[in-house]
Amino acid sequence: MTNELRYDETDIDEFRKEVSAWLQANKPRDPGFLLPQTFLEIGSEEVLDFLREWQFKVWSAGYLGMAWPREYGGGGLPIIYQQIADEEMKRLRVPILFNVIGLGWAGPLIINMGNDYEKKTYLKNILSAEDIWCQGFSEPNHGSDLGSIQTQAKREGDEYIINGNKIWTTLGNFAKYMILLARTEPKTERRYDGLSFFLAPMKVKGISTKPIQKLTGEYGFTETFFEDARIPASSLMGEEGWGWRIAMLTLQYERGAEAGAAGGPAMTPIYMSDLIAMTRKITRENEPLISDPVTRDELVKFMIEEKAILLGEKRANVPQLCSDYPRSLSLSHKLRTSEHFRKMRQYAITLQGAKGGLYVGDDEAIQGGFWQRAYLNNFGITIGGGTSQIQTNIVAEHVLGLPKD
Amino acid sequence: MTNELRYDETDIDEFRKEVSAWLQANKPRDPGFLLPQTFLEIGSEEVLDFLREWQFKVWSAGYLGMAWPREYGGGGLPIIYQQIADEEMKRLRVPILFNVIGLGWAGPLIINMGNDYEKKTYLKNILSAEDIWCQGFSEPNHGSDLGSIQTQAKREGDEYIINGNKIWTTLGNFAKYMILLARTEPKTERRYDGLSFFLAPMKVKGISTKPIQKLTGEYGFTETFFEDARIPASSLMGEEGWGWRIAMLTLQYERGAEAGAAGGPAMTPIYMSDLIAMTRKITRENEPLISDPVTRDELVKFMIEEKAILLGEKRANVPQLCSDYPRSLSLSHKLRTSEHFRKMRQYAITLQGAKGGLYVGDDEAIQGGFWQRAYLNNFGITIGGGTSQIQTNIVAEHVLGLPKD
Amino acid sequence: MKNTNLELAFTEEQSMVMDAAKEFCRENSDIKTVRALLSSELGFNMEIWTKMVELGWSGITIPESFGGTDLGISALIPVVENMGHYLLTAPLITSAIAAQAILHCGTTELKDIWLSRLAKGCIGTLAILENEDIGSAVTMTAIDKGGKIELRGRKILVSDAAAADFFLALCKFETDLVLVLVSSDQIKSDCILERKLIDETKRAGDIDFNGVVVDANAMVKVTPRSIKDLKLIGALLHAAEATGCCSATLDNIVSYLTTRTQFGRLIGSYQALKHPTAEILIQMDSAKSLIYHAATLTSSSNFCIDTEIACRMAKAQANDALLFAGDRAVQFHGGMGFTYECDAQLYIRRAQWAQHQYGDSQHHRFHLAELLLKD
Amino acid sequence: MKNTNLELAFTEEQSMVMDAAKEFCRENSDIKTVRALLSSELGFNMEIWTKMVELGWSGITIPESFGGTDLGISALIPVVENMGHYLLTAPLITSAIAAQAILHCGTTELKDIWLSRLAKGCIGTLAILENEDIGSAVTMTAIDKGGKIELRGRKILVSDAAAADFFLALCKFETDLVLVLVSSDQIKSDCILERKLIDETKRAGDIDFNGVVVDANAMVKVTPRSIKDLKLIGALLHAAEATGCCSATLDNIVSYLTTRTQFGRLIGSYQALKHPTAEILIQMDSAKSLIYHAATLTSSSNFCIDTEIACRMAKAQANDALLFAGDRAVQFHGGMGFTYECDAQLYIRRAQWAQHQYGDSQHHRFHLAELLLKD
Repeated sequence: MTNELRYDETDIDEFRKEVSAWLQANKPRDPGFLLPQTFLEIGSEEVLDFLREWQFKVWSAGYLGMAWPREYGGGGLPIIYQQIADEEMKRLRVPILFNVIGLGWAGPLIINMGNDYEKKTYLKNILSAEDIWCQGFSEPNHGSDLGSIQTQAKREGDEYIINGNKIWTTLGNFAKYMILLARTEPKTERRYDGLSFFLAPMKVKGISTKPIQKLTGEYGFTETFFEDARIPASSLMGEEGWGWRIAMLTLQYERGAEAGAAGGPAMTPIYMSDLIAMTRKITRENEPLISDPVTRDELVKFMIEEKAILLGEKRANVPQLCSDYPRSLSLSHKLRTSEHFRKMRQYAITLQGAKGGLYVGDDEAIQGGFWQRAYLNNFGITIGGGTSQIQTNIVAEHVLGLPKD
Repeated sequence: MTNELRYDETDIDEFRKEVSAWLQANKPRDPGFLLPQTFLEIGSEEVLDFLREWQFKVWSAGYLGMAWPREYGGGGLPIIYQQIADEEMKRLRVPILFNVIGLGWAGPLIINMGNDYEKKTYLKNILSAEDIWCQGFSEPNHGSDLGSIQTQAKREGDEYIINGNKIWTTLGNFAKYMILLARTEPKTERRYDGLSFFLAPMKVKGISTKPIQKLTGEYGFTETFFEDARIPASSLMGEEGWGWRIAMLTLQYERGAEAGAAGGPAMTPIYMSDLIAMTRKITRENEPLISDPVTRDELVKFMIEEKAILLGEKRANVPQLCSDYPRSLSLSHKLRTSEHFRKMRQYAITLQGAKGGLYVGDDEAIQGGFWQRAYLNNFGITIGGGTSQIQTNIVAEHVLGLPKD
Repeated sequence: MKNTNLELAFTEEQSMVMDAAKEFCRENSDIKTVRALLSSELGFNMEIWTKMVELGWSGITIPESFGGTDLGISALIPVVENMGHYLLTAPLITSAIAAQAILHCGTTELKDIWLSRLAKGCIGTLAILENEDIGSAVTMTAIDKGGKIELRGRKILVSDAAAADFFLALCKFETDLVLVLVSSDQIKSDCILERKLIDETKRAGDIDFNGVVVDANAMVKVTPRSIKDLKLIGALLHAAEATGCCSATLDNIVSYLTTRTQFGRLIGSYQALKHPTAEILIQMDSAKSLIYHAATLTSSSNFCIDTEIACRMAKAQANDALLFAGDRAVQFHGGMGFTYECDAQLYIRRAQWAQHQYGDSQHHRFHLAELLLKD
Repeated sequence: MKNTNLELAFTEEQSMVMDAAKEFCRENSDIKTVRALLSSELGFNMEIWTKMVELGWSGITIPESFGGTDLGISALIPVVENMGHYLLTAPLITSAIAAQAILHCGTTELKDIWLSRLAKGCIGTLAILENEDIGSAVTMTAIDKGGKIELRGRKILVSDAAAADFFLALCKFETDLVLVLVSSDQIKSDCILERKLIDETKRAGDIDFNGVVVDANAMVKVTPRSIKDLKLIGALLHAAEATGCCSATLDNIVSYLTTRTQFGRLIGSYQALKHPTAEILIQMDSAKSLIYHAATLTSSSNFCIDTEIACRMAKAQANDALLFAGDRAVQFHGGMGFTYECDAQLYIRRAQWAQHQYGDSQHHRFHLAELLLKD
């Protein structure tokens, strides 16, 4: 990227003020529905349109894709600017920038290894939210084991014919493009070798999606079916057989602007301050819940955990303080945060008294059922991308060197 | 046993009063040292003599071995009497009856399958505590897997020559006899087939013991070494090759008087009432600890767990209330109690403030370091007889039908 | 450990009721039936309720003189436990609590009329909550209006409000606590506001009683003690229902763990799944022991302190067991568990709802501390 | 999440001290050496302490004008962390707290004399506890006796009492709080009663100060605030030592889990052992992040509320991490873990002792709630 560009500390401070002012002035009003906490929670056109408009607005103001090349809709600035914009967006808790697969996966990939045609065709529309992208890695019954992908891509002239099934396609029913991992070589010695990577159009004959209803009752994912779907051969990224390597590469972009993502918060975190705010409005045994000593002790336990997680992100950048287990903080981060969130959100419902039984859609539900939905949706992160059980194995094996199962 | 004898309800009530009165009158005074909670905690002659005297006194009064045959020192009464005596001993928290391997394992075995000589030789002295018994099953490095026993017993004329090592021999340095599991046939198709069972004398040439210091700093176990030790061939119980079957049989006697044991409490349980009594004497933030809401909530959690465990013992006797998982309560009992005790004892130390750092032998330690010792000794039951991890596997596999690892 | 009450009995009658209930619930409430009722108005099938009434379950806690079988709360426990297991919804608990209220607080006249009706399947429901706090004071009032009684106030989260034939509203009358019986035809339909619950098998509504006028004989004076006892019965019945549900949750997990393979092994062979599943069993076993102990005490004694301790322990334990089980059920089903289609969602949602019926765990532990840690 | 202070810095100096400390502790405190000292009178080796003094560690928190290096508490943290890891005992924490007390509360005269001595390895110790409750009020008194000061009272569990060259006793003087400096030669040897600690590597004693008379200039007035700050420093230093010990406990477990086989598999391959071991790492990581955050605040700011929050969080987390690790270390070693010979006992005993140094977790959480949950 544009790391080599110089910048001035004063500029940076000025910039932070500028973006903060803009965000405060332009932060959308309450839309009348619960805003999605993550991009996995967009189940209706209404929500989608709202977020699309917001992303467009942020990009138009110049606060998205700031480090992407100017000729493709980016800002051509040092990444520090995007990082600051991201910090302010998180701090001010504006809505998420929802086109995550485009902004964080496909976009950086195309910048890094795409040809000029691909850059021109895709990048700007990812930023403007005109083109929504989705991801087609997981398949039914294969969990997150990419080696066992069954979807076939068969070359025929200028086209590939795709057959198979993908699952957990976030925004699958809204997306124009999919980053698709499919098998071009049915039999290879190593299971990963036969895979290829496509920037596949979704709106072609033979591709259909079926929304998956989440345990929350809402939508957000689809199952995606390919029945003799024909996509242009030019959709192939790199060469046949490179699929697994490219997929692994895209996973690294996830890590935010530094790694090449266009920026913007992909999720709105829920902090202990939110839970504490909740406890101020609830009554227990005729007293404000916040004055109950047992609840206070539990809240403090969660606050210690939260602070340790946030400080862990800082400590990970101080190598001398990570010398015993250098990969520990980074490899355990997903496990720690997702489990912390799970327990904290579950506890929030427990604290709500009789109103804890109410749900999203009830106007008496505490914060519109925010905590109930947040708890149930949180299983998306304790299950998706490797369950907490698998994450724990990874920590035990890769950090501590404990033997495999 | 003597189940078939008739008894009268009024007699029973009278008997309970009688035994209770006797125990209250004869319960030993504070000996000036911490009494052992279990028979695994006897590390000095002083403690041993004290317990020996107590057992002799209880037996002489007729409250031990009540259901064992009269001709061998028993009472020849229905087991209900022993059960009542046991209940009263537990209720009044008299010292343990320490000769547990004799009373609960060897004794019942000899009554069931011993010959007249064996009955005459061993039974009475088990009850009177004249002969102390120990158990020689476990070997170093083999955990609790009896199939891998290496100790050899080779027949030579009227004797067996024993060579090998046993570990975790409770009372090994004090015992006159050992129930010994050794291999008489080095190579058998099934690993258990070559084992034989002996009522082995300990005080012979070639048998030596080395006390094992526990993590508490105290003693209570030995390692036992056999170097060409010659024991009479008549020590063999049953026939060669019956060892494993007999060992399994003895494990069933453990379950108390009903199963044939002579009776008497083998351990003094520690209840939540003890912990609550402790909290009444401790100060925290200038207030009595018992008035601290967070501590109260924790104590109640433990009390719920304790009550559920005690009620579980009752429910296990109501088959209709165990119809879903008939073996659940019995197979999980050791796991539940030992883990409950571990957590509760650890918590007790946490509650003691600065004095929690004191230990047995310090006269300012709370209750003489009772909780510290109890916590550390408790690992004897979360590790011994199958660790909690193995117990959990047993519950999962044998009750729920989950697959083996 | 002095004087710890460990009574636990199970009678022939309980046993017979248990067998009948298990069979009935299994036959009448398979998961397809449960799911079909999720979007229904009342949440239950009136024909099934009629069958349950015919089996005598609506009269289990009602004396024979009023048409019941007088088997007591302890015999109701195995029924609601099985309803919990099969997620069979019917206003049985709701009406049983109303029956207890009338039985213990009602006048002879009220008993004559309403207990007999309840035994025959009439649906009554207790309206006590005014906000989220089960420990909060009553503010709804009943006022004397020339010999009649006029009500002022509203109650929230009244179970089966839409299906109920009558309500028992807890009010202040001058300085007294009273229960006022209001028949459903005295409430305008727009005064009942159906709530949206996280547990889609259940129904509850808020009721605006403002301006409702009833005869003076519809009001009975009650003591704080009798209201506390009613809440304890409510807690115990919901504990039993929750624990039945917990056992179904466990079955649901075990079934997945013994059939699904990953990385070439049945996933139940991984201790990371296997051991927490054993822990669910242990927690459920605890709840069950405490529930049947409490059930024993409800029949053998008249709500002594031991009964209160038992009911509160049972509810706290049942709450926590089901919360844990529901959470793990979703997690252990992996991607599947994240879908509405997977039954784990039914259990985790029930867990969130159930914990708040007649007191969450912390509420009960707070009161247990008062009872158990006195000087 | 508003205004959350997440400062975390690590200086060159800290880094150099850390490297030196790690090497020193590894070389001078192998387990054999540790075990040999268990039954010694002072619990530490005076030669090792002299070497540590020569390395300048006794003066790390002392200004250069008094012979120290003035690197601050933050530079002491990596030293005590490594001492904790290698179970190296020496009166470093004890004396550092005494140095802080004199630095913040002492008169120029006291500083001149005693800080310079401390920098040179003189051992000072704070005597504050009178019973098990760190939150309890001070009852020991200092009385004016014709210009001299006479002490009445006793203190318990004074760290390194037998080795100390002087004591700083917290007393009431009329209505004021004071620290009184008592040199060890003013205390009769039978007035120091060595206690028996669960952690055999540590030493502490009760001291009977009754009748001790000192000059008036040995007494300084202190504020409750300054005593609180001293306790926070004590908590932070012990948190660092405990977390160092936690990392050794983890190493000890990992080493057993990767070498011991059972049923034909390395036991570390069982998730029932593997996953809790990963949890220990996570808890230890949390403690470490909180400790170095607190260390950063002790140097960058003057004990603001954020510092107090950080120190309390660090100690609570360090306590809990080590308690968990020590407990699992014994359990996971199986039969071996039940012996005195197995090093796991050293760690589980340290855990019990460490949690009570300058406040257990519940104590700190109680005060954190006051700080964090204000209106």
